[in-house]
Amino acid sequence: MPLDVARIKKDFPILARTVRNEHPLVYLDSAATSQKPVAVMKAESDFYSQHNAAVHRGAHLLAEEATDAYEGAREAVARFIGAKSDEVIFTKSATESLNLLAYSWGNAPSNSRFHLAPGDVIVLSEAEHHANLIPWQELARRSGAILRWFGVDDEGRIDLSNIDSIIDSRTKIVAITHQSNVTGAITPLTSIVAAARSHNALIVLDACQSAPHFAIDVKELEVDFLAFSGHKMVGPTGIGILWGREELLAEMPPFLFGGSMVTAVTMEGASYAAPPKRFEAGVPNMAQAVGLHAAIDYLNAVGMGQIHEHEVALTEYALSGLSSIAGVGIVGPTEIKDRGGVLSFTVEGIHPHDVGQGLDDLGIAVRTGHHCAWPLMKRMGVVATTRASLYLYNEKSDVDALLLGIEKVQSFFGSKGIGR
Amino acid sequence: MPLDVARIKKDFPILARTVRNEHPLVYLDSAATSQKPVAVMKAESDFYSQHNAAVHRGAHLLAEEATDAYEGAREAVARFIGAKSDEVIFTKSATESLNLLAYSWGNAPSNSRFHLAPGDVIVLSEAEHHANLIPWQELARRSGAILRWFGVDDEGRIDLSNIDSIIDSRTKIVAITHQSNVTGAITPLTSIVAAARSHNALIVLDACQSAPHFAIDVKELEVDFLAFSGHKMVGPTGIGILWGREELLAEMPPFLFGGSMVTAVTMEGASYAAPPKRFEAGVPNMAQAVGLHAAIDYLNAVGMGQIHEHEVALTEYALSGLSSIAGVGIVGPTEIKDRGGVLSFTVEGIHPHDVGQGLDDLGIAVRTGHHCAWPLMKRMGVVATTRASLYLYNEKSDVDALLLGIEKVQSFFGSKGIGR
Amino acid sequence: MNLESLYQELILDHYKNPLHKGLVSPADASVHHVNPSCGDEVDLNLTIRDGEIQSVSWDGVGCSISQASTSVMSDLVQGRTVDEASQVIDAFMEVMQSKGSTTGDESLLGDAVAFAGVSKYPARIKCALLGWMAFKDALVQLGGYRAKDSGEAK
Amino acid sequence: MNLESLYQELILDHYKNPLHKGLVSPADASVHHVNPSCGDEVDLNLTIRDGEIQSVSWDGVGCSISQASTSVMSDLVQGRTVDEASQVIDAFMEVMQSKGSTTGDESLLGDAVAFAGVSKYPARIKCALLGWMAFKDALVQLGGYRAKDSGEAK
Ligand SMILES: Cc1ncc(COP(=O)(O)O)c(C=O)c1O
Ligand SMILES: Cc1ncc(COP(=O)(O)O)c(C=O)c1O
Repeated sequence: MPLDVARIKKDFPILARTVRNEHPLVYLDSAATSQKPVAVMKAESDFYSQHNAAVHRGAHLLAEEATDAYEGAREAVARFIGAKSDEVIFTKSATESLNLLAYSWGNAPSNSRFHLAPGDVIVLSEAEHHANLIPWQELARRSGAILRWFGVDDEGRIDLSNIDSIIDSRTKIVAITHQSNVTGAITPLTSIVAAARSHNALIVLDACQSAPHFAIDVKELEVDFLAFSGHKMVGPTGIGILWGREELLAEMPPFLFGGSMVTAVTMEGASYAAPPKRFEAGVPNMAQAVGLHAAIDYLNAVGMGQIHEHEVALTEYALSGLSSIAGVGIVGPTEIKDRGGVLSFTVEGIHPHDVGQGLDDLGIAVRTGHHCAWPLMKRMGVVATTRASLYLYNEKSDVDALLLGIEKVQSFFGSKGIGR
Repeated sequence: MPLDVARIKKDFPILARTVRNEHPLVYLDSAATSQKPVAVMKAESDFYSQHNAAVHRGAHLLAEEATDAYEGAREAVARFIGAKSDEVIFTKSATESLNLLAYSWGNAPSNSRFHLAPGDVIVLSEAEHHANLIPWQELARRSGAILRWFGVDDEGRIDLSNIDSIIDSRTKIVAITHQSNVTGAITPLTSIVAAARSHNALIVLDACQSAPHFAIDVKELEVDFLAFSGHKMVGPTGIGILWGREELLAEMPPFLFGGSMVTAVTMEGASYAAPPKRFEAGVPNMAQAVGLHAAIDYLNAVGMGQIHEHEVALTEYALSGLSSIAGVGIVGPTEIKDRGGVLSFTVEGIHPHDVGQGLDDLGIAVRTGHHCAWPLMKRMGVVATTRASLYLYNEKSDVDALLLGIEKVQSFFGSKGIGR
Repeated sequence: MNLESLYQELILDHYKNPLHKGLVSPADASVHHVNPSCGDEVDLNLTIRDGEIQSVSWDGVGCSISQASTSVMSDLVQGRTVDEASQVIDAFMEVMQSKGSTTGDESLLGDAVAFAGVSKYPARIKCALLGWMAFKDALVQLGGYRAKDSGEAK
Repeated sequence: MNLESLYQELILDHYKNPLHKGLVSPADASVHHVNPSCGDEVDLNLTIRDGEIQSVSWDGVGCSISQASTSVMSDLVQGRTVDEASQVIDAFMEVMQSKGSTTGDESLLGDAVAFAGVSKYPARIKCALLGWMAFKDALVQLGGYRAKDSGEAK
């Protein structure tokens, strides 16, 4: 059954607004951040209007209710990814989730399995977002570990041909994206997981661009850690998720230090609580957790399977449309197999900034630039791209607007002797 | 002119609700987290309904509007504390703000003024919240620095008698609370600042319990860094502030690594943007910044001076009321001079948990426990206290309810032969 | 006031006159537990002979609920077999997690059923469990605790 | 389409036929600037003789705005005194920060007034400034730039 996108759109007030020159908004920038349904805004303001109090801290009714709401959100996230509740840590963003790992492991004493010694290897890929790249560069710098990375092919797909020399006995960590935020390419996890497992390396998956778009089960993925952001999955800003295997979290040193993550404190030192509390210092982002719960309920009500199918169909449509415009080059896989609805492209002779400006003028919101994946851009031989990204609230008419928009941009600049 | 508290209360929907046994809510737990006016909730949902997009990233209209809203919030915070806009960094909480400093300085190379060498001294006080204690313990552990701390007297006031042996030429950092979240005591900053300045030490002020309650000007305070949380000042959860002097931030290494905080990135390394961006990796907590802006507008409209006067009067009233109940002991200064509206107390023979439970049963929300200030509790000779804390929306009737409630708790337990 | 149902006479009696308070030494196992949310503490000594709890004694500071609960627990398990004691722990934990939906089996829990009302107050459950968790920990240390289900202590 | 006012003929002409593009060496100062939000880059060489800009040349990749703006700038400052060039930079910066409220002084800015429309698009201001910031940086390196006010470059 196809999604009733017209109905879904009604849940997202911003999609009813007009932008430049009274054009209706065509929002194609969900890979940067998604829009929010009324249910999410309402969940947050209901929390503030009815239950707001510091969780885990007070002995009064509001504190109990706030704690229930906050822990209920944790359970919802756990169910969403097939995990146990105590394995879910709330952070402010996927960026914090990934930094949490890098700092925690940097804090690990030498007898810990998380400790990195000089010469230990951290494996990444050339397709990483800066958030899953720079924290590891810095951990390597601090610990003396070495970075290695998978290259990508001309379509942006991770190249596994030299996997045996990349993941070897010195490899301690493999941190990799599930789906590229530039090319939409989905990572071939099975062989990477198998190789990492066989060398006992920890596997960190950046699920920012996958968890919002198709059903994920951490047990099936067989990874050790998973990071993603609420704001890319119709949830609020200011909340991220870190999932980790129970037995690993249990051994991990804390990252942020402060209230609610301790068992005892003196002026000289402190001892730390069990996960997830150990990793959630201070009064947490309670309203955002509650909003994320509402977002997950919303996605589940629509159905993650349905959303995925819808996006696959729309992406196919967009791929074929883009391919048929002369002068447009897709940066990423041109076939739907193992790719999501992130569509980067170039327009011959017209710089992405100028393309984006022209589309914006028509009410079409896309992103231009390097998409926080500078090494990947270099590898793909471009300085920047224009990127359109799809979500459950997009429909064929949005893609049509994009295609027509590109042609209009081409003819505008073409009439000035630029492009073709 | 006294505050029109009845009108203010109307702005906070939660204050109209009833709790256990249909009792109207008497909220006396604002030191843990404050309640939120409708204006704050509306600002967040307006942002999501009209302007939501990833800031600093897109070339489209929504991205521009979102950036304006986010940077507008930064300017509002800067004005609120008498700072420059680029000196204001958004974090998720005061806890993160303080950890940011400790980690950034831990990342500083040996030629940096932020670098700590073994034997360097970090000065704290016995009155610190865990959030301004444990990050420094951990920095000391990592760097070989030594912790020293001011003691407190029997009223919980910081004892400056040995200041010359505490802050000396080896002192690199003085991190201290502006107002205790347990005793309400306000720190005598002038001599501490003078001593720290004379030894060229960095001064970090934990303003969690001061910035929400009276006007602050960083230039007058003459400190170097200031940390506080949005959720304690009628703002949203999930946002904290770190202010730092421009010339110091300019030299500080980053903390969280990821998108939007770089100038260039290769697989091997990255170079970092100027502050504040350098310290705000990833898609930020945009809606929370916007909500904080609305909170600041709200506080300014009421007037920080008015709020302070109101709280002073109410605190005096509460102090005299508490003192007049036999068996009640105030943990903290009993006079209004240099203290805020945080009132910790004990009830003879009745454990704070049982006091809190009894008050909760009457609809009175207080906090019980160690208030994340374990060393201070030990120093004050108590395992836990009951804490009532006041804010702009509290009035005499709330204090009266508390006083009557304590007497009811005493008579309930007294009738069972417990307490007096 | 509606506190009567929470603070039953039996609880307050144990609070005023706690049983087995005062540490008996030497013991096979000594544990120290803290309630991190309030700082309440309990020390507990345990001695087992021939699979039977020979002595549980304790000391500590805390609220009426934690003190009374530790008192009731220490009296309840005295003289029982390790297996019975494990069962009692599991049964009490279940009541505590029930959010007020069960009062527990009085034949197994004895006076401890008086704490059923606590399960409606999430912030107090840790108080009621403080001594019990210390006892369980001591049992585990002596290899005595048998979890009801999978065999894994949780 | 409403792009005409942003992409004026003059801008697109400079884009198609940029002036002073191609680095002239040797130079007194060489700088490399990047627009971190898109990765666009510019290299710029500057030579000063007797307080006058003797040669500004540049190379780089970027959008029409950044390329044209760099072209216009390099032609505009050629042959001017260092003080005049500083004034031109300040005037252009002011226009860019004006959010469309001023078109700037044509007698000072010449062709650069064509970029006034850019100031309405915050995301593009950095594009328009890329070459200018590189030039200013080179001037500062040679001790030449004089800020209008306090004497401090900002
Ligand atoms: C004095 C003081 N410092 C730091 C904090 C930590 O603030 P947050 O939990 O919002 O990070 C608090 C509040 O919990 C506090 O009262
Ligand atoms: C693949 C990928 N990883 C990490 C991130 C960082 O997420 P956030 O900015 O929400 O922390 C993003 C999005 O910006 C992303 O697309």
